[in-house]
Amino acid sequence: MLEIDGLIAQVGHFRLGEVSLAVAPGSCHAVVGPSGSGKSTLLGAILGTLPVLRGYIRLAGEDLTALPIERRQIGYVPQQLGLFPHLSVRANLLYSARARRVPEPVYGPLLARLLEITGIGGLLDRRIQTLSGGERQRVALVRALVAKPRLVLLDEPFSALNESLRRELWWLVKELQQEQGLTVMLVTHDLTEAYSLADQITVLIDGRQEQSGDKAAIYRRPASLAVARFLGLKNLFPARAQTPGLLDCPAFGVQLRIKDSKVEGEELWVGIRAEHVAVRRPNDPLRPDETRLSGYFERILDLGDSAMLHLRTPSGALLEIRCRHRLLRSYAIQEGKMGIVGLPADELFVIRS
Amino acid sequence: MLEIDGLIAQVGHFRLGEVSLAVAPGSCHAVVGPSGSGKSTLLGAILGTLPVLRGYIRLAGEDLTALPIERRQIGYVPQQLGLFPHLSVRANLLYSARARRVPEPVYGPLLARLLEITGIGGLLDRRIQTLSGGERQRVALVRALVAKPRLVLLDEPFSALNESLRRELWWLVKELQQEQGLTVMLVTHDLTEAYSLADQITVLIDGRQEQSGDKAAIYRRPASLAVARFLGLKNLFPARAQTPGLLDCPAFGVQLRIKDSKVEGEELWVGIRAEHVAVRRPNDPLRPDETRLSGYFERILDLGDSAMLHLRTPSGALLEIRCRHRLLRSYAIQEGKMGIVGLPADELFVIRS
Amino acid sequence: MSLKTLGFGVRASIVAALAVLAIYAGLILSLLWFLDPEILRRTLWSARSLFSIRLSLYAATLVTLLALALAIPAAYALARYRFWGKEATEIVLEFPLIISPAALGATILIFFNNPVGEWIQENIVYFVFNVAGIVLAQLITVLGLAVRMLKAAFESVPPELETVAQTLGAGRTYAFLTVTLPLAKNGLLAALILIWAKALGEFGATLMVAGSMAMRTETLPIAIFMRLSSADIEATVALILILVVIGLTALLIARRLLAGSARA
Amino acid sequence: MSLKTLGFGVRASIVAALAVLAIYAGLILSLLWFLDPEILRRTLWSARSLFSIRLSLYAATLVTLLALALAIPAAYALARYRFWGKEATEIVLEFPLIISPAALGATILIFFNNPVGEWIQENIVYFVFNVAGIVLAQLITVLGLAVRMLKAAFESVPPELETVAQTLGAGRTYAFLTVTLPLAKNGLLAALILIWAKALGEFGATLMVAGSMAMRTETLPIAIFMRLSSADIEATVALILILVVIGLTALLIARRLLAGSARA
Repeated sequence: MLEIDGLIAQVGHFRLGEVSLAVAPGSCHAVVGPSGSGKSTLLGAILGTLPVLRGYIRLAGEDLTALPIERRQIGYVPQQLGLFPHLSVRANLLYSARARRVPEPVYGPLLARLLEITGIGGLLDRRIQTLSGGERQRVALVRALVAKPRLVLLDEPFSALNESLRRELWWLVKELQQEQGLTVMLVTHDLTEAYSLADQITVLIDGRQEQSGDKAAIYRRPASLAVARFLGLKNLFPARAQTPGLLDCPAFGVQLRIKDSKVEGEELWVGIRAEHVAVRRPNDPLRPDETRLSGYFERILDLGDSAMLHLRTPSGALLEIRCRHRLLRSYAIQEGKMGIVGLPADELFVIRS
Repeated sequence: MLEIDGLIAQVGHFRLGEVSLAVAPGSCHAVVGPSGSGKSTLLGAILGTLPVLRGYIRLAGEDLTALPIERRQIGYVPQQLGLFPHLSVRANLLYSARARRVPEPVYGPLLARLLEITGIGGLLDRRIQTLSGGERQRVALVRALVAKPRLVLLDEPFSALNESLRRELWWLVKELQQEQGLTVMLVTHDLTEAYSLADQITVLIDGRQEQSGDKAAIYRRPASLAVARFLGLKNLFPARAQTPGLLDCPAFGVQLRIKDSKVEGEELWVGIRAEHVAVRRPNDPLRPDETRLSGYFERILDLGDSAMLHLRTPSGALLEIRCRHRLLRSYAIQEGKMGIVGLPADELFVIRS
Repeated sequence: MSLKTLGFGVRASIVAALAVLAIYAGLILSLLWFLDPEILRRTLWSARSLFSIRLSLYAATLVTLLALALAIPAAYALARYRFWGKEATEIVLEFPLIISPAALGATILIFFNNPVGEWIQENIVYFVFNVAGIVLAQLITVLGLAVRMLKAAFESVPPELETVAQTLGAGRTYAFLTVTLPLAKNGLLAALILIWAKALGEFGATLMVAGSMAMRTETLPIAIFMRLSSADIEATVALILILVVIGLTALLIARRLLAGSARA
Repeated sequence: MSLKTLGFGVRASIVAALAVLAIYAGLILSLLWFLDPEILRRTLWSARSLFSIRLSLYAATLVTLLALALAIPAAYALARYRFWGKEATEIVLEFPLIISPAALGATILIFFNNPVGEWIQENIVYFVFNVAGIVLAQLITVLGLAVRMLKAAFESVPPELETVAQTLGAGRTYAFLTVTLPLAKNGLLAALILIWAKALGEFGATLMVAGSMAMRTETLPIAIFMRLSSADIEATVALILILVVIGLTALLIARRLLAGSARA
């Protein structure tokens, strides 16, 4: 169990604070944010390479800030992996055992199991330079895990790999985490990676902890405009709460049906994910749980399996829509043509401004 | 019109060849491939920074290899953008006009229009260092376009941006390309970028031109195992053509229904995209145009809006499936549980080995 | 790192670094013991000192200009092109750093004793024990450094920027003048200053080629040698301080310029 | 680029680079004009030359060991930590590169004329006009370079590797010995060789502090100076060639080591 409470840390003029979060044993917590958001500062504070100005970092109830790095028992896989290029794969993997004088019978079974899961048993006598990118990742993971860390810190470890290899390693990390019951903190700017691996997500922006919570919650209900923008949501419009279940949205010149009722008169932002906007045909029956909008398709980006559409409404607002590629033909969607879409009430989310 | 015919180029020990492709006027051609595939060598040959060993590069009928770089009239936006840090935005944009002594009345209207589309008119007196990443991209684009290039070469120009900004710039490039009728060659390792911007795609792997053609064709019908693997396709299995419309696939121990008929007895590979595998319920009616497989879900990666599933068949084969997140609940899909999927005959593609 | 983890090894290594600082700073400061303002003034204003200062400034400036004229194109070629003899040239550039200035100066002197050297001396310029010899000795000593520094300055400009300039219609020369040169400016200025200071302080090679002749080939370092030989400590201190002040100023300006170019 | 686009400017710059090569190579080769194998043999085997060679090798080796002992911890501190006086130390390291060796040597000599220096000479070691003076002069001359080179060697090892070693349970010293030192090895060896060669060729400071006394403080560079002063050209050439061969060998070994460490 990692607990961070009211943490403030500073590097030069950059200040990170206050951060409070907890990582439950055996779970994976992703810290996401754009570059310069404070991800690596947070990481340095946990790791022990940066001083903590205020607040606590506790691991299994023990105050980490009093311990030197080598006694924190944290497994660390940095972005560049940190493999020792002058040592063989075997010597890399046994580095912690030799540093701590752990005898073979103690680490042997775990090492054997990790080699088996990751499939790198055949690489032991190779030099680091001769390994492929994916092999290096596996060696770095095993090296960190064989030291039996109480917490595993992954700092964008897959960013140098191509997409297909990256996805393969996600599966592997997931498997390792479940089998070994690892407590993992993953730092990444890749949202897909965070969604794939994490149970909980913390969003850092400009050194502030903007949102922490279940990944589904962050996906569906961003807590602030900054988070929504970081998540790549383009469909964000100012609105004002009206009668329960309705929002005044001047951008569209209509009232939007929404699920949760808001305080009347409150100034808000309303948003919807591009993939949650539903394309409709003129003769589709009206549904009580959605708001219909019409407009013309200003531009279409064909992404292979799916497509991104820009719908310009008569009021001038621009709506981004993601739909399956086959819809383009079956709904006869073309640039410059008119179209109708529906905004499902339960997919619209609301942000207090 | 760019025509490359039988091109061979060499850098050190790396050899690229033979490459033959054509980019129609006003269209966008993407060159994709993993790093070290020869993308930048091809680019250097077109640009004029690398010598051509053999073959032709023609632009509008003119042999480019005989021209020095400055007379090729190619607009170039490299990965690092190549903005001149000692000059203001204005001086960067006017660099080509000053180098070629083009008077203001000639370039003025085009520049004004480009500034309007890209919205960087307010940045003219700024220094490059004070611009954000997205602003720099726009300045680099406008600087290349205001010189009225016959061909625009984009070398991974968006790779330093975050996803949301990157998508915004795709829209912009698309708009510029259509309005200005640009002929564009885009070099990228990002498949989504290639699908978004290009009409035609060429896949380079290890210095070989593996496939060239319409982006839909490459998406749905990769020509070789190397291309399929580069596209991230995991579902690839050896097969043998049987009676027309059927493939023997030992990995599943069943015959697969396919659309196109193959020569009997031929050794092949059969594949399907993860998102084309359909999840079925036991009581769903059998369809004549698909093959049903059963197995258990070995692992589930929750990606927010969608999910990746690994289905292990009784024959031991592993099938990767991508489905909408909401299916997980409505189909009661859980790790370790049994499941049924369908392989639609028209989504299975075949590669000659 | 947090202060609690600052172990013995860390502190010992910092002490070692500060010891290096103390050695050099202490040496320079110890000069002040013999510093007599009246003698300093008198030494500096004497005809002999003024001659040395003028000669040193003249020679160092001429050497810097000559070195730059040859080093700018040579360094650009080394930074940008591959050609026959490139590796040999790069090795030779480090010669003056590694070979004793005495050996270098002696080599120059001996060169003028062979027929080619003799012909040059009789028909072009007479170098040995002459001001031209000072210039030549300093030039040979600093040329390698000049090329190396300018090469680093040119290498700090991404070649891609020149390619982009060419795609925008600039010829090679126009691209060099409008892109490479302005961007390498700070590095070039820093090189210029350091080369100048290095030429100003050159001793071994100058002594060999031009000898130590008062009011003739007596540059500042030679003057220090001659005054110290005649045990005129106060005057020596005065001359050393001039050189130290010039050297330190040059160093600080060059560091600022290089830091500026690293940021840009 | 294709050969067709190789313009006049490109060719002129390559010619300039090759001219630099020709100047240095030509100077060295011109020595062969006066090379008489018999005199070379006789010069090398004379008691006086053997004394110079032995003295030079002894002094340079001792200086290198002393310099490393101080420079390794100092360079590591400069490469890894922030501390009070760091910037001043880094400036001071460039002193010996920029300040005349004559001024440096004179400063050392003058230091021993102040009360502290006199006390040191009377109670610890007598430096002036002595072998200890040679060692001190060379040490002061090379120490700055030694720290700079070792700092670069340590900086080439990513600090992240030390952090990873620590997360794996290694203490700071264990991490230094098992990760930093082996990875900086090539850079350290190259520094060692270049420092040794530089000490071997030191002339100006040595001359000031230890003087030129045959069979007493006559290092190789001093011997070149003395032989040339007595117009014994053939013997001078022989001594120069020894220095050039040693310097060139050191340079080539160091370049290979540094290239190796850049690849690793």
